[in-house]
Amino acid sequence: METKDTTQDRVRARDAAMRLLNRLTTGAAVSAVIGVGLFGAVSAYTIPGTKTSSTAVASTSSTASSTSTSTSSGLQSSTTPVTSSSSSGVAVSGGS
Amino acid sequence: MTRRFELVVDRIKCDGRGLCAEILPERIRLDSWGYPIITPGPIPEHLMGLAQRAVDDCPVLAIALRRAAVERRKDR
Amino acid sequence: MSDTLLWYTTRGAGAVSLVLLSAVVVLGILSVLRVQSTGWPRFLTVGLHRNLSLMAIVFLALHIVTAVVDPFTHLGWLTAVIPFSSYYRTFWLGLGTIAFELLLAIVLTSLVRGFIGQYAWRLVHWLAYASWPIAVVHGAGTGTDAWSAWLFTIQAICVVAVLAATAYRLMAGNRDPLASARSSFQTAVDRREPK
Amino acid sequence: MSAPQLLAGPDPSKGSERFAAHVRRLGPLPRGGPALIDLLVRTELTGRGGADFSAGLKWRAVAAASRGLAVVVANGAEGEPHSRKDRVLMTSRPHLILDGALLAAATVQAKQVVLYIGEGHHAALRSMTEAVAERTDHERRLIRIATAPARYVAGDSSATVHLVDGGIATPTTTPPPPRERGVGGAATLVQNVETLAHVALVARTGTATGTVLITVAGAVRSPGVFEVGVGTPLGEAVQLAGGPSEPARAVLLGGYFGRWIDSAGAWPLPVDPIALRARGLSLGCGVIGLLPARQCPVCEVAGIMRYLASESSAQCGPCFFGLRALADACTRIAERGTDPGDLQRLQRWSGEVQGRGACKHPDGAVIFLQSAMKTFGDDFAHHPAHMRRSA
Repeated sequence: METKDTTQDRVRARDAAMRLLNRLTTGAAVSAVIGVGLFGAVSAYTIPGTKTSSTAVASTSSTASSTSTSTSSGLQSSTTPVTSSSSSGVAVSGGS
Repeated sequence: MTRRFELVVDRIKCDGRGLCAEILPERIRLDSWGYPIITPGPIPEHLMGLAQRAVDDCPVLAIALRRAAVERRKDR
Repeated sequence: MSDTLLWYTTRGAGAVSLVLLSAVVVLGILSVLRVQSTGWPRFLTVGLHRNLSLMAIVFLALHIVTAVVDPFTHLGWLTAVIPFSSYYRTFWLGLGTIAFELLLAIVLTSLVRGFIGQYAWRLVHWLAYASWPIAVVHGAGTGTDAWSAWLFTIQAICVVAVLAATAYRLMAGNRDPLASARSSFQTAVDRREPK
Repeated sequence: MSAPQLLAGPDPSKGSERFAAHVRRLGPLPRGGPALIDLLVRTELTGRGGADFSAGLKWRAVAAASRGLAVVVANGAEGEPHSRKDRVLMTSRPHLILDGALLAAATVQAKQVVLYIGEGHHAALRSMTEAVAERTDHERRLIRIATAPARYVAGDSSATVHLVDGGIATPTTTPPPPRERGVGGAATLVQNVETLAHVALVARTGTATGTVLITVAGAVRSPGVFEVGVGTPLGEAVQLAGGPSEPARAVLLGGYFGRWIDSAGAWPLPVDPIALRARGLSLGCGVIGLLPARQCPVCEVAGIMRYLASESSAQCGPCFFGLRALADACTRIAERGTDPGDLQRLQRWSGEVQGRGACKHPDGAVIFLQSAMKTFGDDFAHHPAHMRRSA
């Protein structure tokens, strides 16, 4: 059974599996990063809920830098459901 | 003198998962029942990384790298 | 950085962590079951199990840091360490803290498995079966939108996958081919007093 | 032939020699110490449990690692099916064994002596227990008795340590060997009871005893235990048992871990542990078994292989599965006749099993099988299908 496989066959199988492991891991990492953005956006879209008031409070108190101001303003607009889909795009690029 | 290492298996701990032979086929093959047979002798430098990986990945910690002792050759 | 972004990142990272942890649990069970095929050697299962668990730690860190930094909830760093210490959703957050600490114990002992020995490592590793359900309950209880269709779907898939794997494991029994012969021989030569 | 040493004195079959008679006959026990180790090395006393390891070297290793905490285990498990010599010695000369064990304890600075006796050896257990009761308070406090399960591997030195320590007589992983780390983590001297009895005499006389105990079994007129001079031809030793009861085909020398020798070649061999080692043979535990010519060697070997397979402690995969596979292949040849594929498998599997257990059980079984296939080569190659009934 096993004895038919030469060492070289098994080395090749090992190397292929190692490459597959690296690809799967990298794929998982990329998907996870995208997933953070995606799920974050989805949650922003579905339940703004109590957060509407807190965002208003936070935006006045936060020490936002100039670059993130645009991001935050983009997200703040997401409090209205219509623009939330575009805001998710911002969140993804910001996350990755 | 560089440090030479060899692989040793704890036969009682080993339960034949076979990961070591998959990871390091250059030095480990499986017997007819799925238990590892180690090629005796020190591990060449270029295989040390994979040997360490075989040690780390063993689910039951049954395989280890030991400093190769030429005079201790009789107990395998 | 806006607290709103933080808030959404917290939830996004939380959901991703749940998916990763579920995958880790399923892979762990598959490795115990010695699942393999041509092109999928057993070390691939173990390697993926390890890589994804480390990845889960990273995303959990993101989940926790963004939650703590978020000024709205006023969690403070102690909440990340001491269970049930927050004023905000005390119970549900406390579960999250516990799940994370259990997971940390599992990962840290795995990193030093060679030093603490197989027996201690295995004992701690059984905590996975506690950590994961606590994490699921934490997610269901804390997420404001827990029962929104999206998150519910993710959680359902995770729960079904882990339950299926667990059931498979329970049915498959011990996959060590020596287990029964070994234990019956040991019984035959066991002369310990209490019996 | 040299006079008996261990079994000198009253008739061994008359029961155990009492302490007073023992001291009257042999005099008081000399002191142990480093000089005794040198004496043991010089007299080339080897272990009589089967491994033929130098007693002096083993004592030296334990003494070096002792730090006053060592343990001495007098091994009287005698799990070898045909061996009787340890039991005969324990039932007839218990004080000789105690002398040797106490000398060992003094020499390696041990804090405890364990008498490890097969739990089915009732007469031996009684004899040793009574003998201990005759000793001084100090000696009695030092000694305890542990009983060994009646299994083949229970006599393995790591298994004796495991039983004394953890109550389970299964072998454990070596290295480290018991002489470095044994009972309670302390250096442990596991020594066969016959070896210790020799020590008791060597320490008194300063010279080698020059004898060994053997068990002659199988096709002989009066099987039993005999003390013969080292170097006695095997044929002469067999004569002590009344000679062969019928024409003998072969001799199994050293028990089930031993080797088969064609009877023609066996008779001139010297009963001498060191000389036999030099010829690639071993006296082992001293069993000399005669296989009668009318009996089929293949069927005999298959039966013993099945026994050895069933005695694997199932801790190491290659031993458990390998010995089973070997025994099954032997049984197939015995029952259904020779199959070239099975012969090839026997060779391949023997190679895969040897050296791959925590203890020497698989190695012993493979040595036994390989010598059988060499000695009975023709029988294995042309075995008819005749053992239909499964034993």
